[in-house]
Amino acid sequence: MIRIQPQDFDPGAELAAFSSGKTSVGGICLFIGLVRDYMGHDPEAGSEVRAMTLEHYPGMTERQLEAIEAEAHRRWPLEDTLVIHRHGRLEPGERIVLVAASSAHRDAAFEACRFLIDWLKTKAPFWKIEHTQDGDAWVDAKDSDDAAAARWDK
Amino acid sequence: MIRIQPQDFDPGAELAAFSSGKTSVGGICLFIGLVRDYMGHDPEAGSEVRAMTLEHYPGMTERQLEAIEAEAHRRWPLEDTLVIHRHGRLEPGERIVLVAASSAHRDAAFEACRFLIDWLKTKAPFWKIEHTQDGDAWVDAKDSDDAAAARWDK
Amino acid sequence: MKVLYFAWLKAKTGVGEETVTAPPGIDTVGRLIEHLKTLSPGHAAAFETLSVVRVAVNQDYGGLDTPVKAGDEVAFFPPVTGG
Amino acid sequence: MKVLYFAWLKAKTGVGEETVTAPPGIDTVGRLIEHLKTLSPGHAAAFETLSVVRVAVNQDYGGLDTPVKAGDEVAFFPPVTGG
Repeated sequence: MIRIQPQDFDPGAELAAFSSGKTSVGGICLFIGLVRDYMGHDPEAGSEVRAMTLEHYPGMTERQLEAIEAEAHRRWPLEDTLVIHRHGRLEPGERIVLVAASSAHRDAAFEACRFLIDWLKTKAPFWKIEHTQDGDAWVDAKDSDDAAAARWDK
Repeated sequence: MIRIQPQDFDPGAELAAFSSGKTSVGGICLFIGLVRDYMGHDPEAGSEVRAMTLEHYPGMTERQLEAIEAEAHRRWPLEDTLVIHRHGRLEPGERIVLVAASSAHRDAAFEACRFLIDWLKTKAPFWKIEHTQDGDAWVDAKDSDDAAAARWDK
Repeated sequence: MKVLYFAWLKAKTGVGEETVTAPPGIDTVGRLIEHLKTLSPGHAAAFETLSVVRVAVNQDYGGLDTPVKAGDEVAFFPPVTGG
Repeated sequence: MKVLYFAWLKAKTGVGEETVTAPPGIDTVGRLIEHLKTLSPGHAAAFETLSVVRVAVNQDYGGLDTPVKAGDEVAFFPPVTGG
């Protein structure tokens, strides 16, 4: 399932609904991405991020995420998948994204969950602008994200 | 943190407590293992599992899990880790284990989470006995678990 | 056709969405970009460095050679940074 | 020393925990096993196939050559199957 929304979500409630009553599921892997309070990779070097705003492309976002989800089901024997992604203004510590995959086997759950977030990061049309004391700055795409997604090319 | 207990846990409450108020955390990876209702890898071939009982070695379990957790922190830049493992009688669909890792970066969170469950599966002294209509049977260790753990040897 | 701009391409062009009636012969993304660059200095600036511009035609990723025609939805944006 | 058995080793020996006063010269896990096998037919059966028996001395994994001495806690069990 795909959900794009400005409001926060309750990971516990999502997880409970995701795993309930499936006696063929052996494992659930879940990833939550959060807003950090500094720019870039180095907390010492990066300016303090006071908030960020996530813009997206309504319509294409759903279309791309559904394609990513379908690809995960094609590659692994999954019971279920879930992607929730927020947009709008977010402050440090807030949840941005949740991805989850369940399967009879833990390797499939782990692999699919990581695949979902890796592909989402390079294919889903979201853009972050960070608000710092020095002004607003669009976040640059990271080579490490391209490399992470490229792991799954085949 | 390590917890060994017979009672169930609330993954939502655990997750909320695990992630609360850390603005330096970029990602949380969480895995939950559940009791399946069939023996082995093939739902068609495996006898129906009505319940299982998990025996453990009190004292050594905590000691080994603490060592596994310390090793994860040595290998990756983690904010926090959590391992909860139940023992006693469990029915299909019930939660057995939760492992979680949080980090500034998602790769570290994913890798550490998978490392924790892989090592736990081959080093933590738990043994499963499955209760089926044909009687009780101790679960054999899986070569695939040894292979999964061996990935982390270095 | 409908042309959309996101993130800093929206800031540079000054528009989020515009209806463009392309002259005859505008049948690929590359040719459409050449036309769009003539619309305003902001448009020209937005398309100055094409290596950092991504395009989607009818909500699927495309490239400079992707065909476009009247009625299409064409979106321009920087590399994505969600998740 | 204190000797513990888990899972099917407990079922075969018929005991979960026993205090063993080993004869002189029992200074390794391997020699301890030879002694334990003499305690009962169940003990002998439990140690019949050593390839499926794991050992921990004072709660750390060991092998046949691991030293043991009076006061140690020695545990025997099958390969683990938790998680």
